[in-house]
Amino acid sequence: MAPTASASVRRTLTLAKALNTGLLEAMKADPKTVIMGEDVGKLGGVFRITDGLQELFGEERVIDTPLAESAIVGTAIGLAMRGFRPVCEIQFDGFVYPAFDQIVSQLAKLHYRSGGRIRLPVTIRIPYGGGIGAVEHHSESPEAYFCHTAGLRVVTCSSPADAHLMIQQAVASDDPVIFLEPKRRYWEKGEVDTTPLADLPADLRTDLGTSRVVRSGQDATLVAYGPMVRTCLDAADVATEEDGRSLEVIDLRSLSPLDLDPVVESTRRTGRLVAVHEAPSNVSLSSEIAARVTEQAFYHLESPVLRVTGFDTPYPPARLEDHYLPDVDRILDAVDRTFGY
Amino acid sequence: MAPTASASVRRTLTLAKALNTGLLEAMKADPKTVIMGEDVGKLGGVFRITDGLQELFGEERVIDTPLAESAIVGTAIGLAMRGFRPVCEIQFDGFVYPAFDQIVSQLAKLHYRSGGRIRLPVTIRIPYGGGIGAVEHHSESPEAYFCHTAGLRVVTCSSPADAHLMIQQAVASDDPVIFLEPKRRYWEKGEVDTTPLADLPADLRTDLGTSRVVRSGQDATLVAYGPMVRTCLDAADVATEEDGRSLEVIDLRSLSPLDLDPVVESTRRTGRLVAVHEAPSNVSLSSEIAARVTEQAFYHLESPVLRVTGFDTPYPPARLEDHYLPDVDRILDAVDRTFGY
Amino acid sequence: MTELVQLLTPDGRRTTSGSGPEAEYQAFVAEVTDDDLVGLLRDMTVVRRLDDEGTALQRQGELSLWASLRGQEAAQVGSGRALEPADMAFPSYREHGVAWCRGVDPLKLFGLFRGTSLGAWDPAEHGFALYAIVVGSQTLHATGYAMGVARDGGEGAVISYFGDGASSEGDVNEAFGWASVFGAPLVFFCQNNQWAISEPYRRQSRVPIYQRARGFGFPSVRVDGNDVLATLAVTRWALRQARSGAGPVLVEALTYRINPHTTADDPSRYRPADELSTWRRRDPIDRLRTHLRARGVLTDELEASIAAEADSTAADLRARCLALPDPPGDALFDHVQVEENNLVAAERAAFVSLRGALL
Amino acid sequence: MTELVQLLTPDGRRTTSGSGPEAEYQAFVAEVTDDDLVGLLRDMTVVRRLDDEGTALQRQGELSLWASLRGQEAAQVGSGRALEPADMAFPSYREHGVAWCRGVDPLKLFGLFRGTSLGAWDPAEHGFALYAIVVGSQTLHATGYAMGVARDGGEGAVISYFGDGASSEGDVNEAFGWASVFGAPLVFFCQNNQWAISEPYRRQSRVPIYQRARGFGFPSVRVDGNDVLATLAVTRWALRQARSGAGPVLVEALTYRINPHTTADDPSRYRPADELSTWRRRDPIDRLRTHLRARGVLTDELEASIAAEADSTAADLRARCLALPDPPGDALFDHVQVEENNLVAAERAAFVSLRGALL
Ligand SMILES: Cc1ncc(C[n+]2csc(CCOP(=O)(O)OP(=O)(O)O)c2C)c(N)n1
Ligand SMILES: Cc1ncc(C[n+]2csc(CCOP(=O)(O)OP(=O)(O)O)c2C)c(N)n1
Ligand SMILES: [Mg+2]
Ligand SMILES: [Mg+2]
Repeated sequence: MAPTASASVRRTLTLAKALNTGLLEAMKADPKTVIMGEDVGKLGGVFRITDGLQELFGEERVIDTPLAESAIVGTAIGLAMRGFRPVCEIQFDGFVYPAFDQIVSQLAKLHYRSGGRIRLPVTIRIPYGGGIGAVEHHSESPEAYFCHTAGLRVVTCSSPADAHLMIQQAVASDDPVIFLEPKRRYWEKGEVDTTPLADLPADLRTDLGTSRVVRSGQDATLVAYGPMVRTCLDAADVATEEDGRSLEVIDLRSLSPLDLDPVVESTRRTGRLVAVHEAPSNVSLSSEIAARVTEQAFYHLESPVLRVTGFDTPYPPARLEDHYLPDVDRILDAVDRTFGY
Repeated sequence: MAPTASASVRRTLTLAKALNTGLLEAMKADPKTVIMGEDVGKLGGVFRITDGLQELFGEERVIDTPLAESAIVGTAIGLAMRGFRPVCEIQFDGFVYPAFDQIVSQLAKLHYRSGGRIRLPVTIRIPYGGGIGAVEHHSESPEAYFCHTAGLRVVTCSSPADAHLMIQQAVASDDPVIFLEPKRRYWEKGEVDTTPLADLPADLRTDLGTSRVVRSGQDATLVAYGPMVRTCLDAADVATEEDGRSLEVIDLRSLSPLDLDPVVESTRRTGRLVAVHEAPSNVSLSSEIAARVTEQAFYHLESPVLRVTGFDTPYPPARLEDHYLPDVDRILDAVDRTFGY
Repeated sequence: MTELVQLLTPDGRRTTSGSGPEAEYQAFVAEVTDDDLVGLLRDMTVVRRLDDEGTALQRQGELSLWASLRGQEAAQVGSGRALEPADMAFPSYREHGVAWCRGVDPLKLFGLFRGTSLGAWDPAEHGFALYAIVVGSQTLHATGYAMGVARDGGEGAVISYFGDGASSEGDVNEAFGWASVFGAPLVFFCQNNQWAISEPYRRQSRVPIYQRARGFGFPSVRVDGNDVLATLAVTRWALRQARSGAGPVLVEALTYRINPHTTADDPSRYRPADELSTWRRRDPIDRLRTHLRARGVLTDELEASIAAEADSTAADLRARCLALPDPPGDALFDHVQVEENNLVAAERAAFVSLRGALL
Repeated sequence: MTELVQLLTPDGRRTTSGSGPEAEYQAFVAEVTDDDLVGLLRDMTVVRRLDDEGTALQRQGELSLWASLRGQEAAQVGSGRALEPADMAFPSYREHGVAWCRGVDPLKLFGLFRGTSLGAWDPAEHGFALYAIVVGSQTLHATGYAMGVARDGGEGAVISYFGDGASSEGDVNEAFGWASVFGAPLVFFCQNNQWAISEPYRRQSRVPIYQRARGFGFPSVRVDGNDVLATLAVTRWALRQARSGAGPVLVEALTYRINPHTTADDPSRYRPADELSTWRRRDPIDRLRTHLRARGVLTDELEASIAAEADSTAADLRARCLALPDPPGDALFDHVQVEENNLVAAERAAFVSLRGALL
């Protein structure tokens, strides 16, 4: 599947292909954009997200790197200081940790340290999350580590349309962005507006930081991101059918900074909030959401904010992951419990 | 200051000296205990925590390592697999990140992955936190990263007595322990019971996981750990004097797993909780505390749990750190706000 | 090409012990008998058969992934059989042949790729650590373990496997530095199978990888990794060096990954077809077979019996793999820590009460 | 000792351009005039004076820490003066002498150690990156920057400073690998000052550090880092190599950290006193001074004028340092990100409303 040229049309794409197309647009939009990572060139990445791009843009702009994650991020910083706009691929979530120092101590801080003189428009793409039956270190959800780190933007997409839009916004951003790709949703299809970023209205060009209500409801609110948005939508369907409950579902999209206003607003209306993610609960995004929404919607809560997350264990072997990952049952159980307070 | 022999007496020691003495006991208690890190030998560590130990136990047991943090942790894992009990020193908080993969993907997971066959009694000592006017990367509070990681115990001490006891408990633990040392409190003095761990009653030998009420009060609860316990006690003093308010102060001691029962119990009584730490707020320990205490004390809360933390910026230059770090004013302001709900 | 130790030529002739880089290593296989060689042939044949079974089971949906070692049988069996019982091996994720030599039930490897466990064997029992998927991480564990051996007066040496790709990782280079400075009894064994997924090894290094050791001040050697005898000899030599207290040695075994990186990979996207055919002609099993045929040791009968043994081992393994049960759901809460963790305990309780019926 | 490039002997004699490792480098300083040498002496003298001022200001509580370069003036000025305006330098945290050569106002270095900023100069303006305290991290930035230079057709080369201790870090070795594979126009400049805080350099490597490059397939050289002329020559050679497209070069400058690691350190705990006295006799400034005295170039008068210049620069710097204001409290919220971050904005607002009176 070679990348196709830009055109302002609606197309039905998989999330993976939407990312591929979005990256193609980003490469066209700025000749300083370079893609780098393990196997991103000839192979097009193990998930084919960069498929065809080396053919189009050459080895100087789509760089197959040695196997060294700290160097992928560290050299991207250097390239950015030289005026490039690197898009790094970390092959799987579990392989980002060797690059941790370069991300949290270098990439995240140089703008601040330099009093704003240095800008590091580096995007770090990471396929993340479980549910694909993989071997160890291939199903991690590391977002909490990055969200706790000042100086990084952390975003994730849940649909092909957002994948296409947000990857372009991320690459266009002058801040370092951790771009998390919900790998179990790579093959889900959806309609995508393939208008290149530059041709979109200004508010769409720069709304990388906003969350979005993806389903309206009155009885309780579910907040999720990335791979769990679909699961929450499924849960909302079941809740309507089986319990006659109307659940609102909010897709965070930006994990840091958080755009909690829609969540607070919704929770004030419904009085009940359940936060859902795959990552373990301890010191996680759902902790933060619970803490902040409680502070802002204190008098409106009928129940404490409840959390449905991966358990606080290492990611288990694949044959147990269905037990580990939040699913419709666990989400609806939590919704039930919010009605029990 | 050469380490002195064990004796079951009360002595007034600095927190640094209490750690040194505790390590001495740990080295005596098990000949498989080895200390390793940069400058831990002849120099005795940049804070002198391992002072005199190489002289006593030799270069085979107190190992000056090359300058490579990933290797400090990675080889400690190998040593532990061979039956040793390594105590690693990371020189400063900001230098632990190059070892992040070895900590979160290796050290934290091997017990689980091996179905319990492998035990890794590795202690990683990290001086942490700000307030000493240091240059960059020397004032970080990285605890959230470790608390979010399943498989690690994370503990910190706030007094010389706890320093002496907890470092021995950490070394004796068969689990990997991240042992955070509040560097700005190294020079504070306190009374220490220097009874070696083995001679203590069983409940004291194994209470590494418990939190503790360090000051009783009725009107509101402060929860903190490490360097901020002293600051909270100071705040409680001021609150009594100036506002006539009686604040309860709880020292968490164990950051993962958390022992929240005393906090929940206290909060149910006072109806108000303020969580305090130096680390930034976003996706932090105080998020977790707020989320969980709210869930368990929902009907008793007069106000949402409030948080007083470092700001969500990189650690600022030293001349600004007094503005950055939580202090008595900011804590009492939060307490005031809990009364405003 | 740079110096390369070879004791069996690609067409199965035994090199003589005269001059050349070989001379030094001949002594280490001087006592290898024809029976021993047949044993090595049997190992390689069985291991290849098991590996094929892994690929087949993956195709049938019984394993979620398989990382094939095809082409690397000699590198793995040659080095694996050089190990003594007291030695300790730290594999990456493709060392099924070494696992075989260390007596690990292949079913336990299949369990990993099936997703029923994360490491079901006892490293201490077999002198074979768990597989390491984070590339390079295991070399530091091996270094620490070897430092421990030196400290507790143990007899064994340690061997750490890693790939050409891994040689770029910081961890591997930190391990080189430490092992050298501490004189650890450690053999770094790099299987240079020419590829790290889609990247050729010249993307990792502009000089042959064995030369890396020079920069850290310890000896290294490049061996023909498709020559099981040379690999055996060189690894024995390296292990003896390590045991002698002289510090680490780096062995680069030049070999080739015949199959895709894993069953999820498609090498047609990046690998020239002629390269594959060149390397097929250097097949490690064929080489030893030709040699033993020429010596008259390997009869049709013997070969058939080896094949039968391989088949029955594979059939047995397949049957046991199909029967491998999923662990009970709440097993996911086991062994998070040695001491009980209150959060995990609470989660387990909630899980059991919600899912109780399903378990 | 291993080969060491020296163009001025410790007693100030100029080596001839005959044979030996020197021959190759003589050409790079063939056009250096006496005036140029006086310029180098001036640089080194001023830099030492500023460094002493840093130590003094720390003692007086005006800086919270100071990392002295004493003993390393030749390594820094020699390499720093080899750089062209278009070149880019990536320092660690002790390169005050290089900063001087790059035109960075020393006040900005003092601001770092005083705690009023985290990096107040413009890296692009000076071709001098911010200080890097996480040991070794900067070598990767330098590598990426150099890859960028190669990609955008820039003229400059890049130089990355690091210490003997840093050579153990994974990042530094990853940088060696990358720079080599990508042929980056980069000079790795290791100041081997023999110590990493309390650890002697043989704890980092059992062979001289310059040999590390061999393992990665690129050239390296060891230079007498207390010989400013040799350092200038070797660095010029290395930069030319890098610019030529031949890829990276590693220069190890053998020198010595005369002072404690920082003002917080106490070397009496770990360092033999005679080592210090040996190295004091190899003082880099004395060496050039002796040479210029012998040539009759350096008169008492000239020397006094250099000293006066150093003193007045230092006095001016001290005055400006004492006057360095603390930033306003809410400056801590500046420049977290380019785009506004709503959490930081809210925190700033709360801070200002609580502390408003104090700011
Ligand atoms: C730290 C890390 N980064 C990336 C990966 C993904 N990955 C798995 S295997 C592999 C290539 C390894 O190549 P090599 O070391 O040559 O070993 P081989 O697979 O050829 O045996 C990569 C990039 C990983 N497992 N770990
Ligand atoms: C990653 C990291 N680990 C530890 C430290 C603490 N530290 C600061 S300087 C230093 C020694 C550095 O030695 P070397 O590289 O030789 O440079 P020198 O100080 O001699 O100039 C150490 C261990 C650090 N800054 N960064
Ligand atoms: Mg390979
Ligand atoms: Mg040094």
